[in-house]
Formats: sequence, structure tokens, C-alpha cells
Amino acid sequence: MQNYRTKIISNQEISPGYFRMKILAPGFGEKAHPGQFVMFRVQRSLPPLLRRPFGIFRTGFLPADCDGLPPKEFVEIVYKVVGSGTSIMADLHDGDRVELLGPLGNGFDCTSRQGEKILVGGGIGLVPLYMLAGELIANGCTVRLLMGGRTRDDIFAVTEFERLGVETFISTDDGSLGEEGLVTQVLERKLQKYPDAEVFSCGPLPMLGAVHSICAASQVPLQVSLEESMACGVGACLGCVVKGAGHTDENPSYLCTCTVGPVFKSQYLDWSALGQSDNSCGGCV
Amino acid sequence: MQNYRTKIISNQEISPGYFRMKILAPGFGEKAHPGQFVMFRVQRSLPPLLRRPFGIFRTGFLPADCDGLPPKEFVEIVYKVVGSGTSIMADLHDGDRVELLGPLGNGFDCTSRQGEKILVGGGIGLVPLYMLAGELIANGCTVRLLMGGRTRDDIFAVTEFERLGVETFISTDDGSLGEEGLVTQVLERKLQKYPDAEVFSCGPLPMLGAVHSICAASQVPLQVSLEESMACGVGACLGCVVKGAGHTDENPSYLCTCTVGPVFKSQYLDWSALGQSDNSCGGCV
Amino acid sequence: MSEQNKANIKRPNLGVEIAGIKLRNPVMPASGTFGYGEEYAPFLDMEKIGAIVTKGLSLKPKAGNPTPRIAETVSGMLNAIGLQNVGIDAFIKHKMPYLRTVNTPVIANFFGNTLEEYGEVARRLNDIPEIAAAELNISCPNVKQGGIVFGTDPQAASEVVTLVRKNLQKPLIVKLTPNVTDITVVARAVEEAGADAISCINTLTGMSVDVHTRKPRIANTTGGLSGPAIRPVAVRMVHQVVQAVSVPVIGIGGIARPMDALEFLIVGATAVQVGTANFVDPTAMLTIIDGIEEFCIDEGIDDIHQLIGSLKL
Amino acid sequence: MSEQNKANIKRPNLGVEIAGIKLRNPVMPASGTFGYGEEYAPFLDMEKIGAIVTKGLSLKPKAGNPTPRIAETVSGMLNAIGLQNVGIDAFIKHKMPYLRTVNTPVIANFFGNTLEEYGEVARRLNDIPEIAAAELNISCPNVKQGGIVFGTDPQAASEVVTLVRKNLQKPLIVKLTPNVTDITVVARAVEEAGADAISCINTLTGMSVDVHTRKPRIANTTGGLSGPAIRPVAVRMVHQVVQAVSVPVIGIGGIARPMDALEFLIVGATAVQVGTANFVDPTAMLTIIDGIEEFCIDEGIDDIHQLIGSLKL
Ligand SMILES: Cc1cc2nc3c(=O)[nH]c(=O)nc-3n(C[C@H](O)[C@H](O)[C@H](O)COP(=O)(O)OP(=O)(O)OC[C@H]3O[C@@H](n4cnc5c(N)ncnc54)[C@H](O)[C@@H]3O)c2cc1C
Ligand SMILES: Cc1cc2nc3c(=O)[nH]c(=O)nc-3n(C[C@H](O)[C@H](O)[C@H](O)COP(=O)(O)OP(=O)(O)OC[C@H]3O[C@@H](n4cnc5c(N)ncnc54)[C@H](O)[C@@H]3O)c2cc1C
Ligand SMILES: Cc1cc2nc3c(=O)[nH]c(=O)nc-3n(C[C@H](O)[C@H](O)[C@H](O)COP(=O)(O)O)c2cc1C
Ligand SMILES: Cc1cc2nc3c(=O)[nH]c(=O)nc-3n(C[C@H](O)[C@H](O)[C@H](O)COP(=O)(O)O)c2cc1C
Ligand code: FES
Ligand code: FES
Repeated sequence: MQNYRTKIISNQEISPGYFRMKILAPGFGEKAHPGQFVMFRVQRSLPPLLRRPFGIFRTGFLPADCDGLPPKEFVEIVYKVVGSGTSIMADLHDGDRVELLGPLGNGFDCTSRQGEKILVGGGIGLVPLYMLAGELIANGCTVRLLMGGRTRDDIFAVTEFERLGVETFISTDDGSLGEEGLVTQVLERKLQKYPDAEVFSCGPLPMLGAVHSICAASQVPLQVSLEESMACGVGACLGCVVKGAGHTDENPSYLCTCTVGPVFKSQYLDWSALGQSDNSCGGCV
Repeated sequence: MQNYRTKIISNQEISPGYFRMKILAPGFGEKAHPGQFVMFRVQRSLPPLLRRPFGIFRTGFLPADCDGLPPKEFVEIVYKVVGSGTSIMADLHDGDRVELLGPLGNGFDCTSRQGEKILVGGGIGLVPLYMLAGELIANGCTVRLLMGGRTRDDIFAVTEFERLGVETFISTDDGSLGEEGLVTQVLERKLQKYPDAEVFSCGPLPMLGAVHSICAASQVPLQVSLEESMACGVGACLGCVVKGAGHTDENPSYLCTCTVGPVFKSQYLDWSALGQSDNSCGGCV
Repeated sequence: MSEQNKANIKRPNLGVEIAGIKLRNPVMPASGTFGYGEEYAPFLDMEKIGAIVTKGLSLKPKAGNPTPRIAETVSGMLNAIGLQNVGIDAFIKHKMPYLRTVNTPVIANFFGNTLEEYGEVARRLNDIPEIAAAELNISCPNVKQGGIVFGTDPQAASEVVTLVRKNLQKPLIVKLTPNVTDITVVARAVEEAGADAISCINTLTGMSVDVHTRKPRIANTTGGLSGPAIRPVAVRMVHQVVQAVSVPVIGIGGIARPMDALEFLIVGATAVQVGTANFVDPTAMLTIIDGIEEFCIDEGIDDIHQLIGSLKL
Repeated sequence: MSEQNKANIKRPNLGVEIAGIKLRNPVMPASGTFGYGEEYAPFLDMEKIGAIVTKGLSLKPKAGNPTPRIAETVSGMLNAIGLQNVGIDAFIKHKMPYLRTVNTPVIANFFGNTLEEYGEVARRLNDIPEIAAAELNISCPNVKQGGIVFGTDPQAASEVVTLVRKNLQKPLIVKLTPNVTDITVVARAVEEAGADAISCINTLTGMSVDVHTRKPRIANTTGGLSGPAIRPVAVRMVHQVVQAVSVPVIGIGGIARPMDALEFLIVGATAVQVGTANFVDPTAMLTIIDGIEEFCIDEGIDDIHQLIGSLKL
């Protein structure tokens, strides 16, 4: 991990409110694992004060320059405009200077190399699943991706996932794209069909909670990627903790989302606390 | 005066570090007098917190639209990049939304309609003299403008002043444009030639102090435009005061630069206090 | 919400009562940031805001401090105006005529250099029928007690409030300083001494240095910090004071947007004052009032009292 | 200044001494914002900064508060981590091995829940030869005295410092809270009780509310405000403390840029700590050190002591 003082290559709206940003980052790709994230500094001046965490969508190289210079390496993030920081980000342009800390955190464990893998992504939670899908497929796994969103606007990168060789299943709350209904209903059906699958999920907390219940009931292994408010991203501030399984007031277990996570094996988390803590993160500065 | 929520028409660098900004402002021109100023809100978000005061360079109308719409009225300011606020301003573009409070303050008294008028401007202090020159010439006066700067970069709008019918005399500290030396030396010479002249001046405080001494010695009337740190610009915060002539600790006289000024008849000011107060305004936020 | 929906909806009641005076809504300027009202008349309809609060008044005119008196800081500003004001006589003669023309309650902020002066100004305020209430600023140094600020010592605060209460025949709001270890102690002291309402916070004492001249950026060396930077401290203190007293509390400190005002109302302030934000945007109070109304409509609140003190702990 | 000129110029001496320990320059992290050092090792050369200051240590491991623990505010942040830490034993076992490899003085920040615990941690620190000094955080509630914070009461502060001083065989820095009426009273009390240096300020207590959920944005209701927003308050308090005591003072609060650090040095701080800014930019301390050096060169200063306390009043 490293602090990149770098610049934006491109920043485009890909669906209403969703943006893809490519950022120049030499040497980033070889260090990055699926499920890791970056701390992005929106601009040099205030506000916002703190960096914003974003999952790594993918890394890659731009085509080589015609003047024979080596191809440029980039990291790509996908973000949804939700508040002050992401609003400013939406106004950034190619060439604008930004800072990026990463790759950070513990990503998905892809060591189990065989069998069915089911990925469940809700809205912006699709982001870390792209690199994951790529790695799983490279490992020889069969990957099915259940994409959920409130409306069609929340579904993106379908073609790119399919190009990797992923079978995609789309569901939206309003039926504006794919099946009408919750992505978790699709998951239940798939698990009946593939009872030995391993599940990986990222998305809003209520969705993750439901995915956890379903997987626990089916005794299927699950890894989830969580979001918590973060100040440092490197384990120094202790602001981003979640309660681990078996946490009690007398025998507390707090795990840093930024270093132990953001990806956790679901059995190591205290799901009752996650449900109730109302840690919606966001909010007006 | 009024709070304009408006937008920028153009924002151009006219000399290294000096910018001219035209801002849409319907109805502004008929209310504005030479020497008045505006409080400019750099952007809706922080920083900077406070508005910045700028003299009115001129007001006018853009040529009428081809589609038959009435011509657009604008106010134009000229600013020098010196700190955080003006740096952000330099990055603004046509169409960017800004807010403008004005016209504010008491401008120059041009009621003495005859005779020789000598205008002395140092660097960015040239700004309020343009509208003043226009009005004096319209009143039938002869106007001579002594323009001073450290280098040629600090001299701007020469042609525009000349187009008004003003005779201009340039001097720079380094001789890179016009005569080498201080503008106050030129003033002394001119006052020998035109002992009945009235003097109007705007520029850095040391220059104004020298102009005051020269005019006082020659018993020539002088009006000066001052700069003070301002929070409100409308007489509410009492942050921008200067000491009036005869100020004592027992019998204090504090005058608001934003409402009594920014233009003062020089005999009403306590020049000893102005010299020593070290109120350099600026500074790092 | 669409314009049409808005028109169909009953407008929520924003009226509140502070120390016996009825306000059409809970938003008013903070003393010292709104002159004597007239300065802002060109920019906003004075009959839209809840009340007008004057610059702090003293018995005699006060010249204030040498300059520089203000300096910008990160998301805030320092000021050491030194309570410059025209004095109570000139206020009556030159400033009241305008204020009389406005159909909005006027709150006179005032202070004294000595205990006696506090009492005397209070008496003089009785003679102005159009003054709806007085706001007592106890953030001034108590010259007799070696310059210790009245408002930082519960004993001194109690004394000055008791005296003013005796002399004043109008509702009394007491304004607290945040520069104390425990604001609830002072709040309880002034409540017991007869305050009808409490407003807080005044400015936090701060300082800033020009590194090139190595001089303070305020001639007075230190100044009062105000603006968005101090809001979290203000919200905390208002929350504490609301818990500690039973008189209504007016929340002040860094309010610039509707949701800033809502934070104070939710922790239990009955009304709010907007200070530094007036300088940044002279129409800030109107935007805040509209925003509070819109929030109430969105949340299905038909009376602002359902919002006040609705903090969930 | 051109690169060539720079090369020709003698580099100024930035070395300072705090409580008997020599620092290569006056810039170090603030406790709790730099983990145990190792967390930031990938981002900056630990042998370039003046010292390393650890997260606050207690006798037993401490779990800290429920979440959310942090929230951004205007130019600042609130935190209520609740002093989560591994405890002194795990610190020695798991964190010291890394710190031993670094040729930079390590300052252990510590606290206790009771007077006895403070003393016990101090004793345990004696056994770690590589700890250069201890920084005593007295911003914790004194459970025995009904939860009043040690650092807000000069008497309690004096007691805890006296006890720690007796138990500790290393230089003792005492870190003060800004949430007091008069910080100089506490500063003098801890100096008399044996502090070798004073660091200030810790965070200002603040609060922020999510207007939609109507809950505090920090689970603990209130949290500590840090970051650029508090700098003017910090500069003022450091200025006051420097005047009040004769031991060296370490300035803390909102330092993010070289000129922020310079403000503190000019009012008389012998060294500075950088807190929240580390989160924003992990290399902030290096930029600050370089900026201080460049400022000295530009101003013709060849020893930083010419800058320290050079405020012109
Ligand atoms: C490990 C991780 C990976 C993430 N990956 C992505 C991603 O790939 N794409 C994406 O769009 N978003 C992602 N998020 C969420 C993203 O960080 C927030 O949407 C973003 O910080 C909002 O900033 P804002 O200034 O627009 O919102 P504001 O609400 O103005 O932010 C206020 C504060 O709350 C924090 N905050 C707000 N929402 C969240 C949130 N959901 N999670 C954590 N902190 C939050 C902000 O960081 C900031 O400190 C991720 C979060 C985490 C922790
Ligand atoms: C009546 C009046 C008319 C002015 N007209 C012009 C003009 O036509 N063109 C122009 O370029 N400048 C003019 N100035 C100066 C201009 O206001 C400052 O250069 C500007 O505010 C600097 O802002 P900054 O954020 O870039 O500087 P910073 O140093 O970052 O500003 C910090 C604070 O200091 C204040 N400040 C800094 N310098 C000055 C100054 N010289 N006078 C008053 N306040 C200052 C700022 O407003 C701000 O509050 C005028 C000032 C006044 C009072
Ligand atoms: C320039 C200025 C002058 C002030 N003068 C007074 C005053 O005369 N009396 C008073 O009680 N408070 C005075 N205050 C304090 C404000 O009323 C208010 O309590 C403080 O600024 C915090 O609110 P804000 O953050 O919204 O500005 C003044 C504040 C400023 C900025
Ligand atoms: C997340 C966080 C954790 C902190 N933990 C401690 C601590 O354990 N001990 C301590 O003495 N101060 C602690 N502090 C206070 C800082 O050391 C510092 O005094 C304060 O943040 C002000 O400095 P800043 O504005 O540069 O951040 C903490 C601050 C933050 C933001
Ligand atoms: S974000 Fe700081 S410890 Fe995780
Ligand atoms: S700037 Fe506020 S009174 Fe002049």
C-alpha cells in the first residue's frame, strides 16, 4: 500500500447517479486483491476533511502511447453520489489531481478453488465483485452473479461481468430490469439448485443480513464486504470497528473493518449487533 | 444594494496574477457610483467562509443577443490573486454560479465639477479609478492618471483609460514600463504644475500615506479609497473600522470602511493610526 | 416534493414562545451580527423572521477595540470588536425609529462594565415599550473582580442576573459563554436567579498568528471564534443545558443551513439564532426558515413542538 | 527560492529538547491518530519525525465504545473511540518489537480508570527501556469522584500527577483537556505536581445529530472534536499555558500545514503534535517538517529556538 499523488484519467456517469473513475496508479494492480479498497482524497482543500473509502472495481493498463511510452496503469472505482464528498467527485475532470491510499484491507478469500460460486451484489455493492469474479473464473470456478437494485438505474457493468464468463441474474424492486423482487429471493432459489455453493456478497446492510440468514440456514459458507465510517483506513484510528461473533460487554470483540475487513467470513461477525447498530454511516456534515 | 445570485460571464487573466471578471447583474449599473464595491461570495461551499470585497471596475451591457433578447447587464471587477479566496476565483469559469452583494459603501465625491483632477493608482488600486475617470470626464474635468506599479505586470487597462480621454503617466519601481521610480514622485511634479488640482487615490497603504503627506503639504484636497478586513460589508459587524481624525483613547472615533468609506476625504482620517496599525488584512487562514 | 404536492399540504405551525413572547418562527439573528436591524433591511423582509436581536448595548457609547478586529479561520472567524455600540441613548434616538416600523419582536442585547451598569441599562430598557425582551450578555470581564468574566463564575453570574431581574420589567434571556468547564452549573445558577430563558453559546475564545509578522491576526491578541467550525461544541452545550434547566433555551453557534438549525431544535432548543452566516449570506435566515418548514412537511410534522427535543438516545 | 540557492544555504537546526529527551525536530504524531506507529510505517520514514507517540495505553485491554465512533463535521471530526487499546502487556509483547527497530524516541501515552491504575501503568512503563517518555492523558472520568474528569479539576489533576510522578522513572508529559474555564490553573497545578512538560490540547467535547434519524451521529452521544476547526482555540490555550508555566509545552490541535505548526511554535510551543491530519494525509508530518525548515531558511533563522516564542505583542 502506498499514497498515490496522482491524477484522474477519466470520470464518467454510467447510470443516473453512478460514476466510474479511472485514476493513474503505476504498480497498483500487482498489489491489489479482490475486495480491497482505497481511501480517496477528494481534493487538497477542505471540505471534505476526511478521505472517502471506495472498493476497487478493477485495475488495468491504458493502451500504450503512440510515442512509444509504456502503457499507463490505472485503478478504477465506481461510486454513487450520496453526499458532500461524492458530489464534489462527480465534478472532477480528467487531469485533476487527487490522492489515493491503497490497496487497503483484507479482500475476499478465493483459496477454495473448486465448485459453484454465487456472488450477490446490491447496487453499489457490485463494485468489489468484478475483480472477485475475474479471479474466481481464472481459478476455474463457475460464477453466477445475482445483481439486485431498486430500479434499473442501480444495475451497471452487466456486459463486463458477462464478458468475464459470469452468468448474471438481475432483479429489481420495481421490475424495471430483470425479475421483479429482491435479490435474496433469487439467492434462495439458486441455493436450492446448488446446495454446495460458496456465497460472496456486498451491498446494503439489510440485504447482507438477509443473505447471511439464508446462507446460515442452508449451511453455506458466506463472505461479506462491509461498509463502516472510516477516518484512517489503516487501523490507526479505531473508528471503523464491528462486533465480532461472541462479542459481549464483558468480553468484547471489536474488529477493524479497514484491516481485518472489509471482507469478513460471515460466521465471525455478530449479526445481531450489525442489524441493530443503525450505523448508517452517512449524514450531513 | 441587493444580493445578486448570478453567474459569471467571463473570467480572464489580463496580466500575470491579475484577472478581470464580468458578472451578470441586471440593474446594477444605475445604482453604482465610482468608488463603491461589492462583496463577492466565491462559492456556495466552504472555504472561504467570508465574502471578499472588490472595487467596481465598471458596469455595462453585453451586445444584444441575436435572438432579439435585451442586452445583458454586467458588473466587472479586476482582482489580483493574493490568497485562498482569490486563488479559487482564478479557477472559476463562465457560467459558474456566484453571489454578489452591492453596490456597497460611499464612493468618490465628484461634485466639484471643474478643474484639474489627478488620479493616483498603485497596482490593484487602479480598479475604482476607471469609473471615477469616466464620471469626471463626463463632468467636464481634465483627468490625469498616474499609474504606479512594482513592475510592468502591475499596470493594466492603460488603453481603456486613454479611450476615456484620460492622460496617463506610468511609473514602475523597476522601470520595466514607463518612468522608473515611485508614482508619488510623479505626483509631486504634477502638483507643482497644477497646484489647484484635486487628487483621488487608491493603492497600498504606504503609497496612500505618501500621497496624503504630499497633498497635505501642498494643501490640495485628497480623497482616498481604503482597504480593511470586512466580514459583512454593510455596517453590521463593525469589523472594518478605521480611526477618524482627532481619534483619542478618551474620545474615540471609529469609522466603518464599508459604510462611511471605502472612500474618505483624507482630512477626516487619523493618518498616524493608519500608518502604524499594521492592518495588513491578508494572512493565512 | 413537487410544487403541487406542497400547495396541497397544510403548512406546519412554526410558532414558538420564549420567555412569554410569541415568535412566528424560531429563527432570529445573533447579537452583533445583524447591527441594529436596519443594516439588513435591504436584503430581507424583517417580518419573516422570528425576532430581531440588536447589537449589544451599554449605558454609554463604547468605542471598541483597535484594528484588526476580525480574521478568517478555517470554517470560522475570530472577532474582537470590543462591543462597540452607540449606547442606550443614541439607540433610542437613532435606531428605535426604524425598529418601531417593523412588526417583529425586538430583543435588546445588553451588557455593563460593572454590576451597577448592568442594572442601569436594564432600567433604561423598561422605558422602551417596543422592546419585547432583553438578552443579557454576561461574557464581559467583571472589572471589580480583577477582570474575571461574569459568565464563567456561577456566583458572579447569579449576582448580575439577580440584580438585572430586579430592575427589568421585561422577559429576561441570559446568554452564556461556552468558555467554561461545566456550562450546566452556570445555566442552573442563572435560572435560579430569575432568567426566563437561556441562550447559548457565545463565541469560543481563540487566537491566530500571522507567521510572517509574528503578530496575532487580531489586535486584541485573542478573539471570539464563531461560524460553522464551532457548531459541534454548541450543539453539545445546548443539549447539556436543555437537560439541566426547565426554562426555554435558544441555540446559537455555527448555524448556516436549515439542517444546522434542526440539530439544535432536535436536541431541545426552542429557538435558534443565526450569527456569522448572515455575513456570508444576508438571506440565510429566510432559507433556514423555509428549510425548517419543508423538513416538517416531509416528516409529517404539523407543529414544530413535535420536533423540539425529539432527540432519540 | 531556487534549488541552487537552497543547496548553498546551511540547513537550520530544528532539534529541540522536551523533558530531557532530544528530538531531531519538533514534529510528532498526536496520540490515538497514529496507532502504535507500525500502521503508518508503509507511508513515511519513522526516522524523519521527532518522536512517535502511541495510542493511549491502559493496564488492561480496553474494548472502547459502541459504533458509530466517528463522524465528520465542518473542517473537523468527532470521535468517541473510548480509548480502545491492547493494554500494556500486549503492547509490550506485540507492539514494542516494531518500535524497537526504529531510531526515534517513543513516547507512551497512557491513562487509568482509577488513581491506582494510573500509578500502576506508570510503574509498568519503567520496565520498557525503549520508552523515552510518558504522556499522561488526564481527560478520563474519575470514576471514584462521580465521573468528573481528572483534568478539569486542578485538585484531581494535581493528585494524579503527583502519584504518577512518584511511580514513573521517566520524563513525564501531562496532556491537558481544553474543556475548562481556565487552562492555566490546571497547567500550573500539574507543573507543581511534577510534570516535566505539558501537551495541549486534547479534543473539545462536541455533538452532532442526524436530523433524519434524530439520533446523535456518535453512539456515545458526545465525542471529541479535532481537526482544523479547533485550531484557533488550541493556539489560544497554548499561548496561555506558555505564559503560565516554565516547563516546555507541546502544541496540539488542528495542525495540518507547515504554517499551522509555525503558529504554535511562535506562541511558544517547543514542539507540536499532528493528529487528525495524519488521516487526511499520511505524509502530513513530513510536509510540515520540510515546510518549517524552508520557512526558517527564508526568514534567515538558523536555529528553531529563534522562532519558538517569538510572538510580537
Ligand atoms: C470499504 C468500503 C468500500 C466502499 N466502496 C464503495 C464503492 O465502491 N462505491 C461507492 O459508491 N461507495 C463505496 N463505499 C461507501 C462510500 O465510502 C460512501 O458512499 C462515501 O464515503 C460517501 O461520501 P459522501 O461525502 O458523498 O457522503 P456524506 O454522507 O457527506 O459523508 C459523510 C461522512 O460519512 C461517511 N460515509 C457516508 N456514507 C458512508 C458509507 N456508506 N460507508 C462508509 N462511510 C460513509 C463519509 O466517508 C464521510 O466521512 C464504501 C465504503 C467502505 C467503508
Ligand atoms: C473596499 C475594498 C475594495 C477592494 N477592491 C479590490 C479590487 O478591486 N481588486 C482586488 O484585487 N482586491 C481588492 N481588495 C482587496 C481584496 O478584498 C483582497 O485582496 C481579497 O479579499 C483577498 O482574499 P484572499 O482570500 O485571496 O486572501 P486571504 O489573505 O486568504 O484572505 C484572508 C482574509 O483576509 C481578507 N483580506 C486579505 N487581503 C485583504 C485586503 N487587501 N483588503 C481587505 N481584506 C483583505 C480577506 O477578505 C479574507 O477575509 C479590496 C478590499 C476592500 C476592503
Ligand atoms: C462580529 C461579531 C460581533 C458579536 N457581537 C456580540 C454582541 O455584541 N453581544 C453578544 O451577546 N454576542 C455577540 N456576538 C456573538 C454572536 O451573537 C454569537 O453568539 C456567536 O457569533 C456564535 O454564533 P455564530 O457561530 O452563528 O456566529 C458577536 C459575534 C460576532 C461574529
Ligand atoms: C481518533 C482519535 C483518537 C484519539 N485518541 C487519543 C488517545 O488515546 N489519547 C490521547 O491523549 N488523545 C487522543 N486523541 C486526541 C489527539 O491526540 C489530539 O489531542 C486531538 O485530536 C487534537 O489534535 P488534532 O486536531 O491535530 O487532531 C485522539 C484523537 C482522535 C481524532
Ligand atoms: S478506519 Fe481507522 S482504524 Fe479503520
Ligand atoms: S464590514 Fe462589517 S461593518 Fe464594515
